[in-house]
Amino acid sequence: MTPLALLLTLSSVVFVLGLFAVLVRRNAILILVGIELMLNAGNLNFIAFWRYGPPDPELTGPIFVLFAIAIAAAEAAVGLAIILMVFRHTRSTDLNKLDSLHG
Amino acid sequence: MMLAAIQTDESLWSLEWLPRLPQRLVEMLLHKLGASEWFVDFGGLLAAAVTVVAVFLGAFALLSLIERKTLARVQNRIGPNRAGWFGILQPVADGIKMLTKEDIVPARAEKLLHLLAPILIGLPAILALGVIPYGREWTPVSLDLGLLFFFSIGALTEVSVFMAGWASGSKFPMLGAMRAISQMVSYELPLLLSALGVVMVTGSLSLPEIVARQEGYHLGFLPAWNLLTPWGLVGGLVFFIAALAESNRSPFDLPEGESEIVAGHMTEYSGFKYALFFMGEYLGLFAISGLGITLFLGGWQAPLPGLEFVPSWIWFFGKLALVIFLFLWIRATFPRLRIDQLMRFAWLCLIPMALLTLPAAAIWHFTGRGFLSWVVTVPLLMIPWGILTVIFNKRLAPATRTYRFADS
Amino acid sequence: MNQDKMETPAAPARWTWPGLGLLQGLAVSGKNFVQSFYKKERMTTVQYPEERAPISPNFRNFPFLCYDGDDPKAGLRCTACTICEKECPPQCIYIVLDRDENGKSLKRPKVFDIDISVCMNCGICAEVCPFDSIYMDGEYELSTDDRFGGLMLGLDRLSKSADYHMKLRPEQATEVMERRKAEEEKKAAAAAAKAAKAKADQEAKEKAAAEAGASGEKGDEA
Amino acid sequence: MVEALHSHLPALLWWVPLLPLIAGGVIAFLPNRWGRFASKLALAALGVSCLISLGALACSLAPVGGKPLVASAVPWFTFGDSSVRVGLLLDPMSAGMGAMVTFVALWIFLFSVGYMDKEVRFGRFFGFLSLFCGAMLMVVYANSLLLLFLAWELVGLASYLLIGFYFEKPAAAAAAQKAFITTRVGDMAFFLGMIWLYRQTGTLLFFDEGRGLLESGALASLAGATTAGGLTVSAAASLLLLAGAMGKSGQVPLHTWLPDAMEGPTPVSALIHAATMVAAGVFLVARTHPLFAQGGETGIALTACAWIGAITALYAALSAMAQSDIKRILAYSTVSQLGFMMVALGTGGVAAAMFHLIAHAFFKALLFLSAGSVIHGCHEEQDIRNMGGLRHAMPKTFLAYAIGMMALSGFPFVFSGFWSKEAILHSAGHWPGGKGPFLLAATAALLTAFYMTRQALLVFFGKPRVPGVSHPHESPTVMIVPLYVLAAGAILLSLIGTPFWPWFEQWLHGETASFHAGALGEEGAIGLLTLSLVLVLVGVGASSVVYRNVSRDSRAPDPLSEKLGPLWRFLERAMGFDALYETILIGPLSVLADAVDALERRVLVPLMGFGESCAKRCGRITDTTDEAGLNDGFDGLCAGLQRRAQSASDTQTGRPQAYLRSIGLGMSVLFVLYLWLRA
Amino acid sequence: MIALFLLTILVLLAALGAVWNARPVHAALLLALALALHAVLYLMIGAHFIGLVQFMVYVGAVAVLIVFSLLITRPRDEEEEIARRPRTLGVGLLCTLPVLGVLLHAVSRFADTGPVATDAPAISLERLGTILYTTHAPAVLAVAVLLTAVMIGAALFAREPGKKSSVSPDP
Repeated sequence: MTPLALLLTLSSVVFVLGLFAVLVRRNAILILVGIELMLNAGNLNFIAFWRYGPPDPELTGPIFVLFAIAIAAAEAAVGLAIILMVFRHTRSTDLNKLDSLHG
Repeated sequence: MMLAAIQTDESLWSLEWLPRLPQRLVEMLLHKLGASEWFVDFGGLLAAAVTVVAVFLGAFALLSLIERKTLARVQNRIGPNRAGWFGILQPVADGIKMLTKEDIVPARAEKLLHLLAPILIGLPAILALGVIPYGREWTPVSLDLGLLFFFSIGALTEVSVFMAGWASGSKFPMLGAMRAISQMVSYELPLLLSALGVVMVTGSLSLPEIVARQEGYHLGFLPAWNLLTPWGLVGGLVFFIAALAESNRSPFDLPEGESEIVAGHMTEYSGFKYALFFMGEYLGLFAISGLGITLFLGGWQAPLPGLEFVPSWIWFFGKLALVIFLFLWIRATFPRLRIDQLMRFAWLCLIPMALLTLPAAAIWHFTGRGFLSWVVTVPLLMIPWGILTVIFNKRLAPATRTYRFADS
Repeated sequence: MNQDKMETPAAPARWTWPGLGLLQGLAVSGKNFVQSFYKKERMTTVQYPEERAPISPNFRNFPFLCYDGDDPKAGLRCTACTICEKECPPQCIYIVLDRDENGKSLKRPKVFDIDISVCMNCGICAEVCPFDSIYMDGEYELSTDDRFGGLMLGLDRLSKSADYHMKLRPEQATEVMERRKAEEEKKAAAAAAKAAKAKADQEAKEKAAAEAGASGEKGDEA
Repeated sequence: MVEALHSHLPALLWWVPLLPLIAGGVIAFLPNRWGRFASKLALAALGVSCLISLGALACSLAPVGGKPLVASAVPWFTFGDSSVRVGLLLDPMSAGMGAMVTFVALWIFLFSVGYMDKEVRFGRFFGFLSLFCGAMLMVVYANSLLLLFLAWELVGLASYLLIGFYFEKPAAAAAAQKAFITTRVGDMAFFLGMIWLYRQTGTLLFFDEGRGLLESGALASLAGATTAGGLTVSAAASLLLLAGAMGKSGQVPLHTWLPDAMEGPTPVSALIHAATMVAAGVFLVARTHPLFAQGGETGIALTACAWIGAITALYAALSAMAQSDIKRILAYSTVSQLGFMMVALGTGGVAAAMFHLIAHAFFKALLFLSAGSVIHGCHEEQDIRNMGGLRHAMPKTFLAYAIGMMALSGFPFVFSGFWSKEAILHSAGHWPGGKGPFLLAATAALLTAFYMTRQALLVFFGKPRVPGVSHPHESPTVMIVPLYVLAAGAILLSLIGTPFWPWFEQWLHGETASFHAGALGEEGAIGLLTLSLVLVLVGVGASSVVYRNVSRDSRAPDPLSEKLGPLWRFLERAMGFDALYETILIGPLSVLADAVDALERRVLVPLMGFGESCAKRCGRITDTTDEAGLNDGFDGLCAGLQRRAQSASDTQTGRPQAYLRSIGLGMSVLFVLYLWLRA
Repeated sequence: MIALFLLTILVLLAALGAVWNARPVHAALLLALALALHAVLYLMIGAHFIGLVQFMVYVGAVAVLIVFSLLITRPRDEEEEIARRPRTLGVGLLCTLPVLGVLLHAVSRFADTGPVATDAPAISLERLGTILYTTHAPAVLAVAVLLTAVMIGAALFAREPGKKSSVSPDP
């Protein structure tokens, strides 16, 4: 079990947990929690490959992770702002109540 | 064995070696006991950590006394002089009181989080203290990402404040936590930005490097500290004000505004946990002012050319005393700010000025740091500051009171 | 109501150096801090238990009973006339007249209690007391841990010597003393006069008797 | 100072035409209220360009040996790989002409400030004037035929605008249109000539370091090529250019617009129809003279030019005699003088033609302006039969008019008109191509003297005939000063043109001016001088005899008309050219227009009607079939589809998580498939 | 290697808690813990800069943000959440397990190949900085613009509709 394999399994499991949260949770904010987990899993992969994978002088892995972190923060901010606006409108963050876009 | 422990290259009398003494002793001991290599290092680091904590706990105790003494003096009182000679044992008395007080945990509190919060408050402060270079030879842990480490650890305080507020279950801590976090978040920005100026000029994030870069003297007697440069002055001012807000002190101590919401997020704590909160706050104060000193006041650099022979850590702690005294002085004079004034001050005044220091520093750096750069950067900073204050004065000036019945 | 004056525009905020107010504030507190170290008149703290601030003459706390001479029971001026008991607004004074074995009033209180938890130190008892016996005391260290009896001051605690009174409130005490001395002398004089007169009568009587005697003697001598 | 100017002359030269143009443009935007400012702006612009052109003139004084002083070429626009270049040219001819145009225009501007001050559209007038001056200067200094043609059109536009300045008067509007269209006919020929030259030589620049049109290489190629009729290309092109010049300068077939152009205000007639615009045609021919001369002295181009000039001169002189409007006389006299210049060009006297052109500009402008101040004085009265005896009422105007009249009719020795006309007769006389043009020119010269004296007598001498023209008043000084300046010009110019010191001619050919006393010695010179002298005297004498009792009643017929009778009326209607054109041109055209209109109304409209009706009928057919057959069937189909769609849309529950789960399910099916396939 | 293994266990536990915990605030705090552990993982691996930035951004800002919004919306439905647990678990697993299958399959197939670098190639700050601002300068600018837009956007979203947040305290 090389450290790289260990990290990759960890990141895939965390990714799946995140996906599970997104699919199962009814509260919109906790879905955001799921999304954060999935993003972090992705970052972990990058760093794992940067560290244990083939050497890359251009540091593309860490740079990508930096950008991913920045954008994840932005995404979380906007997501929460929207959720709060929806909450102010419908007094609830339960996702299933927001199904007016049905067929 | 003692001499061996000291073995510094400088002369014996420079006392530079003093702070490192315990760490050296432990390493020697472990070495003697034939411990494995990494265990020796680990022991050494542990010793360093213990010295740092010991020094700053002592300082914390001293500070709690000095704070009450200075506040008293400002109000023409004498301050605690009962416990011990001139009140010296007052901190011990407080400590005993805190310990003996009954540690009440509210029924609706989240037991685990309620306990975890005070620990998490103290943790970042101590970690931060580990990074600051105290003397020419003594930086407990010299990281090349020292500054970044300091600020990321600082981010932990917000989570712990929230935990303290939320875990207590009742309304007042919740409100206090909300206010504290919003204040801390909006004041972290100017703190970071003003520090950025220094990073940009020195070119590295490691604190010892920043201090080393402030070596030397201009015109013979002016030390080359960052504070004595135009952008450094404004950056330092912003840093100092943001530091005040970060550590919830004096004009910004809204979160635990005694008069309104009892003790903010610390309401439901008593006894030792309350003491932990205080320790956390004061250590945070030490850490942030230590950082301020390294960034702007030239860390352990001597103020005047002739004074190099004095051990460098003396300068550091001297300046620390000075800065802390300034904190106390401000606490003694200024009234508390309202939440909206506090927010507006951060977003409309501090952040623009902090942002301004960056180009000013760049220009200052690229115009050769000499007289010309002064001439260029000073107006660049003064004019917006003038405009900002004019706006502030005009917009926030209290309207003269108009009476409905009495003729004004 | 001056309606027109209301609309006067707010006085334009005078332009001051930005941040000057803060510095002035610091300057004031700094001055206080520095001067507190060398300016005596600034440091007014009194280290209480060791030093005590002198109380001002017309400070009044709970009342005390005054006695002349040095024997509290004998020299007690109070004659248990219970005027103070009746006048006391919160009725916190309780007096029992001292009677000898056959019920004759001895004109002094057997029991004189003041419940200081009720007394509001209004000083009316001192005003109304005809016998200059009850005055307001200056002592303030009356805390006690006995909630029940501790706050009921009996005769033993209340009675204090006249020279304590003199020490407590010199001019009031002296004025009282002079008044009393004057009365004393007047009484003495009156007594003396009465005595003299009695003596004179007696002498007249004796003389008469003597005369009678003399007459008698004279008579009998004669 | 000259050397300093010399160095950045090419750039400065551009400003000469551009400044008036810019001023014109700016004035166009100014509201009428700002009339005064507009006039000052126009004057200032023209003054500066006049200074520059005088400076250019000073530079070109030093003889440069025939090579042009400045021949700049700036790429204007490129299409494909070839690019069209335009530029300015400064050589003695254009310098002289430019200086003359700006100088005369400047004084005419000053005059019109006084003349037009009551005019409500004061600013507009000066806008058009400066536009015209800019265009004219562009024509003068142009180094490329294309630029010249462009300015040519601009000049035509300006003249249209200025003639039709009082557009509320229908006559003025019609005159403006007539001027524009007739010059347009000439310009069409000019355009064709230009295109032909461009196709042949590939360039339109006159002087372009050897490759230019007027340089030997191009000329040779032009002369070499021959067209269908055996005519060399250069001859054909120059004939076309000549036609363009005839249109613009009012030669015989295309001259009818010039007399009618008198409808415009007098300064306009003075500037445009006396000095500058009409001279543009002559200038064009003078500029492209090397092209004309390719066919040799008696080549087809030059002979045509000479004969047309001669015929026009005689014709215009005759018709001028019979005119009664003070300005129409001057108009016809301009046409005849232009005829003279054409004769000079035809017979090879380019220098004589140019000298006569410049001189004519001065005294004809002088005559027009004095006529203007007469009209101004007589409160807009233009018919000379109603005037008379004005020399007492308007002494200053009379003096200026007299100088102008004497210069025009060629009084000897003192006046430039005499010398220029003598030079023309001289070159006409020596023309190898025959004596015809010489004879016609001579008679025209005689008649010129005749009608000018007639006009002078009728207007200024005798007693005021019509009481209506009540007490004429003298014009204000702002109008008198230009008159005297022009009069001085008319006199002083004679100094540079006498045979004894032909400075102008030598300057034009780039030789150094030299004084040769033996001019009189040349054979025939004396004879020529005496001839022209005699002509003038005979003209004046005959006229004074015919009109000796000038104070007769204005309604009485003209004395000459009694003698000539029907011939007089024929001359009065300018030999009926207008009627001629009316019949041969306008008549057939209007007939054609009526025919087309009738065709359209009677034939096309019914045709359209038929088409519309059959469209309506087939519309009804399709509607019925559609209604019955297709709809019901189609509706059934739609209903079925909709039901199925409804069931499909139910799956879209709107809940995002449901969608994500279905994705997850799909993923699992895919994964299973993937494993099964790979195994 | 052992430390790494230990840390993965911790991260998994924290993530599981964040996903499965009934009480929302606990879930959020566990998320903060998971992200912190991720940061520690990066530090251990040797990406110091990334670790510290991750710690600062996620634990400092995002976790606090999530927790804050939880406070404001104060979800109440723990009981109901627990009630519908069995059904959601089934559906959730059904949809996510294949994804896990694919990922693990890919990891297993990959694990055996590729050179394994032993010592951690340190990220030197200058190197990172230069790369960031030379080759990736446009990306950095784009992200900067994005972040400002987000800040302004979020502020606008959060503003009470209609109520103008007047800067000067109206008298």
